[in-house]
Amino acid sequence: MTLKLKYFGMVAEASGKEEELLDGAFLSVQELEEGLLLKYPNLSEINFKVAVNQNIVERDFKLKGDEEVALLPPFAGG
Amino acid sequence: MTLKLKYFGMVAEASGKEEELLDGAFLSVQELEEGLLLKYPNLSEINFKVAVNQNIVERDFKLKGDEEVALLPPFAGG
Amino acid sequence: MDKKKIKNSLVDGPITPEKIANSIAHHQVKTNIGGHDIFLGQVRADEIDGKEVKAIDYSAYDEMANKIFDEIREAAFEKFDLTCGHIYHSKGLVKAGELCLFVFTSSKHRAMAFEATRYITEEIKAKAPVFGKEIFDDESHQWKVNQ
Amino acid sequence: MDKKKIKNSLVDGPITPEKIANSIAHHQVKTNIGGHDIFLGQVRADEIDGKEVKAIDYSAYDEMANKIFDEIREAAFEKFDLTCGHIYHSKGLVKAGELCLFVFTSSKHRAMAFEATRYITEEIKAKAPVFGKEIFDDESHQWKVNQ
Repeated sequence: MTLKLKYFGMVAEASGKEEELLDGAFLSVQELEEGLLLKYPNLSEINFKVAVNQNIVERDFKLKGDEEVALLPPFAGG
Repeated sequence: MTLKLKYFGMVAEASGKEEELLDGAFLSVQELEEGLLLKYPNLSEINFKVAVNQNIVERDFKLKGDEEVALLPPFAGG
Repeated sequence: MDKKKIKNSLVDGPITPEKIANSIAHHQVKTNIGGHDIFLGQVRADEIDGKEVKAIDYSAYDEMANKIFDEIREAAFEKFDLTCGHIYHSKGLVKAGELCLFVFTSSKHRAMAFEATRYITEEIKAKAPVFGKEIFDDESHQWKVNQ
Repeated sequence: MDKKKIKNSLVDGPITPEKIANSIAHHQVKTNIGGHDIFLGQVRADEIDGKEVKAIDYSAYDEMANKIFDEIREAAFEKFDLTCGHIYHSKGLVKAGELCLFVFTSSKHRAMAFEATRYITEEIKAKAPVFGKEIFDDESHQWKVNQ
């Protein structure tokens, strides 16, 4: 199972990329986040929301493992 | 002393003119109105306001006799 | 007597989309503006007793209308933190679907522009000596009255 | 899964006054409309720590942003009695003084358009995944955060 990760704005700046594919057994958004914080320590300074398949979810949201997961920093539209 | 009278919209339609000069000793807007109602009976069907020198006034407003007096039917701007 | 020059806010015939675009474009040099709110009044083809309004022929007590528009604009600047505020109202024939009123305010922050444009529009409807003859498709007419 | 085609509300670069004029002109055939309210967001040349913002480079999570714009528009149609409702937001570079957001609603009566445009604008600021990199005159940058 492979997650498709998408990074935007200051999150993309912190990760150095706009998207990547990630293999691994992440059972929840919380677990995924912990994995990403190890990989990209700068993420800890950013107040981001997580969208799974384009819907914003809480940290306890269960992942099946094939979703599109986006890390969304504060919005600036308008 | 001569009043300059201005009529608009349905008032102009009732009087058949857009303006006229009127001589006469009208001490108040009330008196002027009574005079005009005799002259133009159709005016009695119209709910109009009176402006003296471009300011809306009450019926007891005192006239000197040389003002510009406008009869303003309901507004329809916008 | 107040002798200051009062701006003419009355426009002959309908207000065109091009006029609105030009007015917007002129504000692009004002880089302290964060939001604009624009209200446009459009003539409706209302059906009344089986007849359809095809146009409104607007008339106004010009000098007083311009004085009232000026007072409304001044009051809006006192009430709200505005960068710019403009009012244009048609005189003469405006067909159904065409625009008869253009209110345009600009501010650093959006809330002020939203409130000012609405305030100005309501004030115009209540206070400006502008009159409208609704002309039906059979050439008969009735006089429009703001609610 | 909802497979309906979602409208693309994202525009490359600034929103031009001509686009706004065209959009207004297209509504002149809808003769049941009595009032339009338009909100325009304009990029401000804010001064921050002695440096001036010269542009905002907007990015977005396109598919989700368009889905959110669509949901906001649908919600506005449910809440308010609207004839039309449109949203356009810039992507890419928008210079100070240029327009980045265009919200346009139309209704038979003005109150609905005023309320809908304001509602849509506030919802976009709160919910649309759009990001803005404020670029200063010395080419440094910071990320804009809506309040």
